[in-house]
Amino acid sequence: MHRIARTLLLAFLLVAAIAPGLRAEEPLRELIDALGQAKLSDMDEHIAALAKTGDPKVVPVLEALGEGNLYARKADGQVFLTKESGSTLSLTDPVSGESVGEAPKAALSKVKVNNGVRRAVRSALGSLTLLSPDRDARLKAAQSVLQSPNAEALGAIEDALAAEKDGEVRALLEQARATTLIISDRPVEEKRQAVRLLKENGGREALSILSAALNAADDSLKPDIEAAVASIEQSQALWAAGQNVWYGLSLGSVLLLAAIGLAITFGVMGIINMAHGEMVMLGAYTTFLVQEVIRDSLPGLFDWSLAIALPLAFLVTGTVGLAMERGVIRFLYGRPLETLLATWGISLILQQAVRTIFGPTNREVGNPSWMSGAFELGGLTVTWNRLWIILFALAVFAALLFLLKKTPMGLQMRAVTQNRRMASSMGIRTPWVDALTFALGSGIAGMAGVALSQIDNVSPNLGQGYIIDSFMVVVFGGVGNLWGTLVGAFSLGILNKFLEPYAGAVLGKILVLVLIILFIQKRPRGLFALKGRAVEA
Amino acid sequence: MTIRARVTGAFLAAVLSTTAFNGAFAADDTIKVGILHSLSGTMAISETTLKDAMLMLIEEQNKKGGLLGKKLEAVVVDPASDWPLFAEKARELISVNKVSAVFGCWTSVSRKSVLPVFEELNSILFYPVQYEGEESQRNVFYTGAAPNQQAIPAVDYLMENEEVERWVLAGTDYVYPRTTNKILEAYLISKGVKPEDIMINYTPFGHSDWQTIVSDIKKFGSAGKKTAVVSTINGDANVPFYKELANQGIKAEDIPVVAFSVGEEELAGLDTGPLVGHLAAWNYFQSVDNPANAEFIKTWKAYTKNDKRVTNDPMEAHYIGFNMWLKAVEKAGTTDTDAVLDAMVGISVPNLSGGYSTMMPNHHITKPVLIGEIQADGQFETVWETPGLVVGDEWSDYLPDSKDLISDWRAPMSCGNFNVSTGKCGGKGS
Amino acid sequence: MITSFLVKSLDRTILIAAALLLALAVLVPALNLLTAPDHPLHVPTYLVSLFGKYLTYALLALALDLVWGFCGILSLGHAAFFALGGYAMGMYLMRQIGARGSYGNPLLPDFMVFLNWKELPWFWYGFDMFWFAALMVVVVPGLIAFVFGWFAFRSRVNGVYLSIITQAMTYALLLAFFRNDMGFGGNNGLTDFKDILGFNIQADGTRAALFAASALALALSLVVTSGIVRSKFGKVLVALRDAESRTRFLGYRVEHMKLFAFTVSAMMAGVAGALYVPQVGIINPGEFEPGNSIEVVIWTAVGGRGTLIGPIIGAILVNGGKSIFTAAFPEFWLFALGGLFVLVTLFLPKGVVGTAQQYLARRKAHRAAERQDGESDKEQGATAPEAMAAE
Amino acid sequence: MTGKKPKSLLYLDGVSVSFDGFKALNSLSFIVEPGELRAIIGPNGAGKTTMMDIITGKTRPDAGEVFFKGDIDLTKKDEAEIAQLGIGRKFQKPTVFENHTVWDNLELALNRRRGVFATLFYRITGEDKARIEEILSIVRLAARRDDLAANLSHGQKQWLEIGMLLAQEPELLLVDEPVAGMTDAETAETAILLKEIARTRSVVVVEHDMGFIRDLGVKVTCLAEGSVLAEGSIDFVSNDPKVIENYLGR
Repeated sequence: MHRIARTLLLAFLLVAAIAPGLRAEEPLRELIDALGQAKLSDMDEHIAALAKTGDPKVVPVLEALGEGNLYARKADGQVFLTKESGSTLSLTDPVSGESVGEAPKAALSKVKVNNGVRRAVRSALGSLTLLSPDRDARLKAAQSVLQSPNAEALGAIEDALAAEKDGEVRALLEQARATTLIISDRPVEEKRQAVRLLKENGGREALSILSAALNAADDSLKPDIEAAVASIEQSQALWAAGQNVWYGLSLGSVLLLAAIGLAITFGVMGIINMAHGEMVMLGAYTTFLVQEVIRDSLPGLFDWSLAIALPLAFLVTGTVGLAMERGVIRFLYGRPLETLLATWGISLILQQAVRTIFGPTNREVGNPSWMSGAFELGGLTVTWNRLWIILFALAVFAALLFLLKKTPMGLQMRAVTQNRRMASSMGIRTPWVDALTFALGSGIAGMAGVALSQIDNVSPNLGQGYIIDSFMVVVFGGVGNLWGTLVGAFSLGILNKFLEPYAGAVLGKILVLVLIILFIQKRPRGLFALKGRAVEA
Repeated sequence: MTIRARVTGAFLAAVLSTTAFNGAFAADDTIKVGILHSLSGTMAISETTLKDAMLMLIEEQNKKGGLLGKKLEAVVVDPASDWPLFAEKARELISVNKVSAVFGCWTSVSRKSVLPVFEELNSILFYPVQYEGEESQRNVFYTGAAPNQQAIPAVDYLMENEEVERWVLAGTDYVYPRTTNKILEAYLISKGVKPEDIMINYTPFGHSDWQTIVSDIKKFGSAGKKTAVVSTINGDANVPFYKELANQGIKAEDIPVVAFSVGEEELAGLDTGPLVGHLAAWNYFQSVDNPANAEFIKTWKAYTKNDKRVTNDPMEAHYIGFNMWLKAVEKAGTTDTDAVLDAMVGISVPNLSGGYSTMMPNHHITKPVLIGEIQADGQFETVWETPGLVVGDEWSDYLPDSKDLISDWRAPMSCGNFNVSTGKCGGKGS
Repeated sequence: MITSFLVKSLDRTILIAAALLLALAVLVPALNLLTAPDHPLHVPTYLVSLFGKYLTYALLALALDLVWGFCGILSLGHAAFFALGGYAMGMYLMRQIGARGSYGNPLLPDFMVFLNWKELPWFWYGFDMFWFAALMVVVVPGLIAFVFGWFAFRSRVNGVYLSIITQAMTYALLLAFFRNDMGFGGNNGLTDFKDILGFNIQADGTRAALFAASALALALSLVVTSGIVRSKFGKVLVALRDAESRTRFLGYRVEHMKLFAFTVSAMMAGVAGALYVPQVGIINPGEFEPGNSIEVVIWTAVGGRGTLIGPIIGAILVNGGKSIFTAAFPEFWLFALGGLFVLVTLFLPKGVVGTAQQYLARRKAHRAAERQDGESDKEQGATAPEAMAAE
Repeated sequence: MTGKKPKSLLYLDGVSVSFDGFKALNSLSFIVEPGELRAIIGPNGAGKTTMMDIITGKTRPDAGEVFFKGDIDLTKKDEAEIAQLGIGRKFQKPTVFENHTVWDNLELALNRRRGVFATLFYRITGEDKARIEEILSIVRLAARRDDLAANLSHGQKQWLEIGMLLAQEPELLLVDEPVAGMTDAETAETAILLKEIARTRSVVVVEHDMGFIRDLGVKVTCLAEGSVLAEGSIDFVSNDPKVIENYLGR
């Protein structure tokens, strides 16, 4: 019965969509204009009414509503789709779809939206576009009906499923159907199948749906749902361990990035470089500047902003490092503890300079699209920015290792740090090698800043947050050993993430520090210490 | 040895001469106003704006002819986010620079640090930031929100409009979140929320790795009940927190986050696109549409010569506090502390959200409470507003030990923590 | 034995410095309390507190100098001992508030009441008695330093490794004290003190007395440190600073020597912290900030490490500068401070006092050389403590 | 345990140690009798210094026994304990306390109680003064007693260090290249000094200078690749074909 009625309705809607002329325009305009007058609490009904018309013109209206681009003219209450251009809005008539000129913002009032409205829009749009000819639109629609299940949409989903050919969309629709079915008034047997499907697919959303359905479920269905919940929870727990490793790797990669420049300036050159954090900060600010320029003049290049910022950050911080070395540090070789004082002073100056130039507040650094969002890998949620940062950290490490071990420049650097006098008597220009090594360390810190700007504040205090952790990593790994820094960073990261769920973030961190202190008792020269008498002589 | 004596001598001379130098300005032709906000260190990020706002307000007032026929003069010092230094600088402002009132502090600890100084030297502090309450001091006027002016209405909103049943109370581990969460927990339980539907989580200052916590929130939110996060996460940690939320795909429509420490200024450092719909509860938003606010924003942008500068709630609090002080001084006819303290209670001035704020006898003010949703342009859109003004409640009714306390600084009670059940004023011995 | 120790410690410079401090201890309070506010010689209470604070900083710097300047242990965690002493004193002051807190609870401090603590944690017992608190002021930092040092020195953790783990120690303590669950008031710390030994903590008389106590403590510590440094033990410290292995092969238990110096130094820092807290009126975890410990190192370096007067001068100079600059150039003072550190390391590597001593010594040597018809080619400059810095 | 152990002052048997895979000592056995003066030669990397490190407790052996005075197991003790037992050591590079005067250097080395409190309340006695004066004259530094050690010449530093070892009154003295960088005259005098010292105690000298070893005229042990290559009089050892191939011949 139901099915026939719905098919009829659908057919009618399709016809309506193909032949707009058949429907009177005026009721639609009335419905749309009503949005302008509605209270937030009544919006649901208005949206439902709009959706019920099935008119394809409703789609852009609802989209604009969800994005906050729907405005009502104060004078007559007419509602328009708008696009912002400076202090005016360009208006589009929602019914005719034609542009009707511009109007100052003050003459219009925005149709208010809140989360509830957005949810209603999402669900309405979902069922409206399930049959759209555009595959991407259908995919999005399937996602949104899955995310906000609504028992009334079940019929539409099933119809769409019957017509759908695309595999990915189908899979989503199957899930959406199961999800919706559970909260609908279908027979228990069908629900049981849906539960089974959800159980097989697993995942957090399924868990959420199933636990929500548990209370209202039929008694005969309850054991099925409980079993499904238990099974999903079990597999989630397993995945959680993997997720922890992932988080640990990700934290480790941040530590590695923060520490790797220091592994050169402190580890290799022996300068207790307290201004290291500020180099990271300068790198982040370079990213901010690059993005600022791109936003103003070349918005199309935004996705490339990080790629542009990387070499620039390297250059900027490398130059600052070079200036630091030539201006101050070269007078302090052989007095490492005094480098601590001087670089501390420099770090104060750099912080205050940035504060004076850019202001004390956080600056906005956006994520390019390829660094936003996450994907699912089995039961793991992998966020793109973390993945890229891990890869980037490893790439920087590999490049640095190559530079130090395989190039003449690296050979000279190692020669100078191991035996300055010998190196200089062999014709190596030690002062320049020193300066370049320091610039290299600083430049790498700047590149780390580009990456860290993606996950942290870009503020004058940015560097202060990383300096202590960086020293811990380098010392834990063993001063002067790049591999030690790598292993140190990742093991501290993973350790931290495994302690965190049990001890909490604060206690976890304290425990890690205590473990580092104890570890240094056991191995006074870190993880990868050089042994033998040469070291202690 | 001689070197030491010489250096010490020179130094003493330097200190004395600067103090004398500052003192020389303490002539009678200006009224001095102290500004005690950190311009360096971790809190500079929030407090520098307030210093600029105060300088602007003072400049504007001077354009209008000053106060009591005298020009106002701002005295700015930098307590450098160093709490004991706050006390030292407060003492310097009051006893060396002889300021008539001080506008300053952000963190609770900085306020706690200067309290004894204001008490001892009998001066006036205007404190502009939302805080945990549980305090009412004779020399301090609290122009920011008390928990009942921010947290409780926000929770009410979520319960009524979003039908939230499960709550994550996430905060930075310090006094404001601890107290607010204690109050909220008691409040939620009184509203019938089960303890297992409340998750409380604390993180250290400047926490930057939110992966585990965000995934815990996701997990907590997948129990089939509508879940919301009430965030008392402090300034700096918010950016990575929101970035992680956005990246792990937590949308406001699914798990909304309502924050009490995230304003326009904090959003300016974020790409707000993915955050649209998350909420904040304040007493003022820049987006509030009325002429007074439009004027204020215009003046602010002109003063900072930056069209992108935003205004925020603590700035409005300073705006209210400053105007209240002006009015009280005019009423008293003097800047004398005791006279101004007496004149302050009952003073009413327009606020920027379209109404009036009044100084209550407990030294807290009346304010409207606004709930706003984050928009893509970094502003908030008000989605809900209390029907009337809310009086700041210094001693929470939801904490067992403070529900019997009230504060009234008018004679004859003149007490900041009067216990109505014992009939005694605390802090005066038993 | 004790007398020989004292006699040795009192060389002329130390004697004069100690005497000067004692004079200050009497004179400043007298000028503050006995002269009218408009008297030209009147010292305002503001300055009394300020200088009282500097003196406690000076004591902290002196404590650091004992381990860094004379023993070569660069502690980047000395502010932790200072803060621990401060907390011990703060706990006493909190207990003195008694029922005068906002909630009128006779036992629990306010912050515990509103966070719903039901009873006083065990470690708060005893702090209502001054003698116990005073004991804890030295025992707690001393004990932590002893345990920490016992492990670190026994395992021969040296140089930067040692510096970094002291930093880890203060950082861990910082995080721990930030936790409200620890029962030390979290971020707000301990504040709102009322009285000390029955005297109102805000009264001018009490402030003057605290100033005098700080000056006395500093004078006493100066004499004691001088005694330590000039004893054979002190010579061993310098010896192990310059050539640790050699000292071991002479049969000295280097780890014991270091441990003793480290513990004594931590106790001095604790005393400094205890005197600091009542004068500034607050103690909170911010004092554990690793940056604070680095600042102490900087005061010592600016004044002159390895000299006894240097750290005192350095602490007063830097903090005085900070006080003046933060008021005079609130937006730019960090440039001045940062610049100062860079310039001092570049141009006064031995600090103010060290450079002056070097100058005097060179002049003396020069005169001596003239008398002895310029016989030897001395390199006065090459003997500085930085030889050990290369470790 | 062999019967020889109780009589000998120092007894090493089968001592091995390796650093990161490199075998610095390879089952080394070595005995020093009371009152003996012994010279050790060997190419670089033969394990001479490592052997000294093991005797003085700086390095722990991976395997093998080290006994002092018959039954004191040195592998269980650290440097300070071993020094207090009466083993003194002179480094390859002269190591004196540069920021102390010559007098203070000797005072510090003096064989007195070395605890924290003993040193803290130490007061110099007439006896101690006399002993320091005596050593000062032995090492010919009496005129420079108040100068900083840093200002001494290289040879004087070597002598000061020997003086410090004398002050330490050890039963066994390990001396690593005592004449490196000395003039010929100084070298000859040092040989005389060492022989004098060896009259009251055992001395082990590591040297490259064959002339100096000839001057000493004592039993010689030649090490190579971590074990003993040959032992005997200087003439015997220097004619050993293995020694020539490994060391002298190159």
